Amino acid sequence: MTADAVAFWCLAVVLVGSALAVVLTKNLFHAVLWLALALTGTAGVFLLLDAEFIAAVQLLLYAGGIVTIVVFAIVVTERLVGERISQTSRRIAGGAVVAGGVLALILNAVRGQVFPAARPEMVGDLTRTVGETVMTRFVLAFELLAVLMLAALMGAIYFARPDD
Amino acid sequence: MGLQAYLTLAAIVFCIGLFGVMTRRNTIGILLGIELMLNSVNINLVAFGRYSGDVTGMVFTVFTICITVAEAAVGLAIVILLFRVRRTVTADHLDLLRG
Amino acid sequence: MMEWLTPLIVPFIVLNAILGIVTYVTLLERKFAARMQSRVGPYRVGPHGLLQPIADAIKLMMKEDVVPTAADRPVYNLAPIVFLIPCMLIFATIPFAPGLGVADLNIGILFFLAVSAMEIVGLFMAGWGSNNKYALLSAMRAVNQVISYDLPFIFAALVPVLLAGSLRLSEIAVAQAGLWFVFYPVIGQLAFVAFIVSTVAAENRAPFDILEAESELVAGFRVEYSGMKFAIIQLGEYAHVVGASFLGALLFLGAWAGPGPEWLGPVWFLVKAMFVFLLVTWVRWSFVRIRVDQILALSWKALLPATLVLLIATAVVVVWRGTPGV
Amino acid sequence: MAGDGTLALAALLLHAVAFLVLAVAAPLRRLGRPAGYVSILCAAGSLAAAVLSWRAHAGEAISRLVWTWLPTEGQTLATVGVLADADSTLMLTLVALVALLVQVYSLGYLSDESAPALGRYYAYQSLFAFSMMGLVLAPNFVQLFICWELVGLCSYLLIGFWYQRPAAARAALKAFWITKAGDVGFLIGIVLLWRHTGTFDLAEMRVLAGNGAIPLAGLAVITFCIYLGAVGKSAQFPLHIWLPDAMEGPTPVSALIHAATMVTAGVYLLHRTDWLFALTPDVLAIVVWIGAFTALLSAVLACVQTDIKRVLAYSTVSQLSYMMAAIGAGFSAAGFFHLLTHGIFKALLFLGAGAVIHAAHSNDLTDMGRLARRMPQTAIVFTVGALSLAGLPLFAGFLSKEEILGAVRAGGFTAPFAMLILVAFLTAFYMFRVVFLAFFAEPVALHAGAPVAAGVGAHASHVADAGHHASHAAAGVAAHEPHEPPASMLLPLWVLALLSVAIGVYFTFVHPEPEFTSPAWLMPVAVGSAVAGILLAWATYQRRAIDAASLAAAFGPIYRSALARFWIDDVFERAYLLAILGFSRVIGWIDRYLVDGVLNMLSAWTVTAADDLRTMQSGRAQDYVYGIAVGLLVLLLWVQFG
Repeated sequence: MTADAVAFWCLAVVLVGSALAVVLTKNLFHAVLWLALALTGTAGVFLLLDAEFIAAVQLLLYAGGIVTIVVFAIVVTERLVGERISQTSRRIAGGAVVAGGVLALILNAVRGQVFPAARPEMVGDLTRTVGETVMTRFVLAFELLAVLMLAALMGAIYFARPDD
Repeated sequence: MGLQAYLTLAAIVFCIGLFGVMTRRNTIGILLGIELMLNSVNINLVAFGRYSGDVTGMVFTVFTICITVAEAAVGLAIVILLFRVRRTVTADHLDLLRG
Repeated sequence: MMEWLTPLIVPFIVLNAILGIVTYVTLLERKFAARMQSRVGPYRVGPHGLLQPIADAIKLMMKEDVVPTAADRPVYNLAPIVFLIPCMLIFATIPFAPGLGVADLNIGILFFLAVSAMEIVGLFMAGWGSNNKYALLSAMRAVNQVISYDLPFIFAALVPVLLAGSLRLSEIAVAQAGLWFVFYPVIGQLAFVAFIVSTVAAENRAPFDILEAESELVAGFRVEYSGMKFAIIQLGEYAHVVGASFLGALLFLGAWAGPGPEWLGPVWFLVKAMFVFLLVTWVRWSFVRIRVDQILALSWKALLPATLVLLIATAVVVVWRGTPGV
Repeated sequence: MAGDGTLALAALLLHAVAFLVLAVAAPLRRLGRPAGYVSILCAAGSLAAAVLSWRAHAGEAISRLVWTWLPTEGQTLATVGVLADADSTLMLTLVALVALLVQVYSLGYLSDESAPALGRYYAYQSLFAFSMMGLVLAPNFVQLFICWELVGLCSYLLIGFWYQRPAAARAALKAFWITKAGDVGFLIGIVLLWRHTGTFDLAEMRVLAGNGAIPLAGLAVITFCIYLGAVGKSAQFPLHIWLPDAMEGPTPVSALIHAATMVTAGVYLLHRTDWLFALTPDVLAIVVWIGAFTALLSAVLACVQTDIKRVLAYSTVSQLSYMMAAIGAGFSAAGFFHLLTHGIFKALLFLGAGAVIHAAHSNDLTDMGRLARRMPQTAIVFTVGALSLAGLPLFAGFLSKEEILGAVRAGGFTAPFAMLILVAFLTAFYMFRVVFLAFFAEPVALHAGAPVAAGVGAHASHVADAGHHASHAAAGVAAHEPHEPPASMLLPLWVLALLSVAIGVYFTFVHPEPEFTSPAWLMPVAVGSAVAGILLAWATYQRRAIDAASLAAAFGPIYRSALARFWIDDVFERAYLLAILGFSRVIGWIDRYLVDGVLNMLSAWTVTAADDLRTMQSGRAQDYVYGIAVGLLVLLLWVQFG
């Protein structure tokens, strides 16, 4: 087993374990912390795929940003300190069957295909290439994204404004 | 590790997220499931990009992450607003659209 | 043998050096604050109080470790560690001299920012896990403040990145061989000021220390911690400040550049970092605490637009000059 | 250094900087006057840069400074940048000059505004100046169109500056939509032209036109479409109706946007692309006829207005049509020349009118009279402007107006030429009607025996700027005394007046080389008709030797139709109502009896079916996710095993 494979298996265990914990724990706050771990694990997977830039963005925005706002939402929607927040699940059996079925069929589809086993050599600085591609080939998508972000920002402000 | 391993991992995480979205009672819990699903899609994008030697996958991962952040911000704003109006974040109670 | 040992030895040395520096930085701050208030500061333990930090550490280790009954135990216990790890990881990409660093990533500064953003998770875990109103309020305030000041901090830090044309910290340092970015006309000074202000805020230090405002919140999110866990949180906080000081020295003050032989580089770097640290400390001991809304208004209404405009102006300057670099 | 267009770019960007600073730094903007100082400072710098740039490009020198924009795979779709040559830098200087003067003037004129409103005003002003300069310097049609729309937006914002007033809000909307109607044509024209020639770039296109490489088939449609844009912006018949209503904006805005710069954009566009229009003489003939007709129509309308700003607005329409006529006749330089001189003296007239409104707290001529005693300086500069507009020798409008008349005649358009001569007479008449009524004659209201205060009160409620100053009037109507405006308003007035005279004197002695020959009788006829107009106005309104009412009666039908604005606005309204309502009726019938009939039947079935199915719709988002997941499962099964 190479170092890569070891790292992959460790990350896979962490990722799947924490993902399961996210959907199964009763304590909502703990679920969010597990999500943070899952997101950090994903950043590790990105590192394995030589995408350092994506990994950093993942940490910065997802793990730093989303986790914080989720926590915020929990605190705002529950009483500040009081009883433990617990959340229950329903239709667990049905959900498990459907999700498991989808998983099995996807895996079946993945197994049937022939994929390249080796990674092609990436030339040059990947971060720089990503940046240049964003600014040239996908500049339109990039600008649309900026508009979307603006709209989301204004929408969030609109929702969160105090009642008049 | 081949591409297959990454795809399998992403599929597992995706289905776990799907399970969470279907079963959680708390709206915030549903959002957590959605985050997991989106995250697994990102793994797919980056893995495909890396194994085909094309940066498009990574570029779109950056885009997805940004969109997800926007989605989370708006989604949580809605949750907070819902809580303010209805005093609950249990998804079952939010059924104004019932036919 | 050496091939696989080297990647372990360097981090080991760096880690211990950082721990030493962080420990003694507390003494430096106390002495500095004492001078500002016409006191002497720690003087008893060792000559001129030089052994004081060690005495403090021993004292904290000996203390009883109290866990509140109502605490969320796993979260409460994990919080100091989760808090400390990012604070130590930020040193990973800082090159202390040409070639001397743990990992000189090509996205070095982004890594720094991303990892320091993770610190908030540990902080919130501490506030939540304590199951104490003061701690939770303090953690909420901290989240508010860190979210608000992350953006100006990033924008200010991106100005040197634009000027140097690289995200790699060593290249940013090298790019200042001709002119330290703090001396870059207009842009450099403004960015440095914005950097210092947002550093002070992001470190939750006075005048932005509402999260531990002792008159309202006792001691903030660490109110329930004692003994070794308290020591770890304290260590993490100071490590973060020192890390930010190193980053400031690297981004604006030319890193290891200085007169004398090459091996003096790390020393110069340390001196500059301590200069930045003292600057932050000076602010801390000079101003009164301001209100939450003032803090937020300062960030969103003044600092954020200003740094954004500064960033755009820098981009224009760089494009105008044709090539990045001084 | 100046030869490479950098200075022109600097002139452009200074305004952009001012706008960005004011837009981003909200605290500064809310301070009001300091925001104005920032804007004025940038405008002054811009003027200096523009003048230097003009000096550098006075000859044949042309400089292009472009950056690629919208790079698509393989090629560049468009560029942004500046194209500086003699014409564009001259226009740039005019824009910079008037913008600066208007901004200085506004400090005094809008001194009653609240500080945030004033800051907003200056932000708009800077944005406008930036967009206008971008339009003037545009090297291609894309940038030109974008700036074209931007100035339209600024016009909308500034007309609606007092947006609390319904009339202003309506006028802003009207201006926006009517110019948009022309802009649609313009946009279609640009795109068609791109398909026709394969480029947006003006310089490249000009080379193509010079080589005869532009196919003529279908070109007339394209140039007509482009002309439609100019019709909207430069207020040509039948889209001229927005300009008089635009007077709801503050007077300095009218001076800058609706007299000197934005409305001339259409003329400038045609001048800029005259080599293109030269290929389609039919369209040019349309331009002349519409120009002459609009000139006459609006001159008649100007004669019956009692609102001082509306007189000037119709006069602007009339003068713009003059320029259009010259361009249509094939001598666009004459039209451009008149554009420049008109820009100076019309700005002067508007600012002068603003000073009068500022003093009299009313827009209405009947509320004024003998103001020359109270405000002699304003009277002098306003008269200078009126003389320039009438086109008397030694004043700015003289040579340019004569050039236009000569151009139209040289182009072989006899009937339009005669109409324009008549317009020259009418122009002098209505301008001096204003001069006499406002500054020299006894107040009309006193004549009629009505108290002045009642007149002020009655008009203040519905007249644009008067409302703005109504607070003054309400404070003490009876004790109110008209007075000279403050220095910040007088200074621009004097600068413009001196410039008008200087230009007039210079061109009376230094005749530029004309592109055509005019007969010797042309100048006496032109000057003579102007003088006749002035004399008629003097006799009617100063001496009252001719009774104004009987004069009106003599032209009975025309007078009455002019009072009703020739029913053009009504026609628009009716046509709009008729078309929309008629169409709606037809659609309504179809909808009610055909579509609904079928639907009612279907819906009756649907309702019963839905009642049974509605239990499926739980309203809980998760149930739907569950459904989607099951659907996905089925789909996967079908794909893999089906």
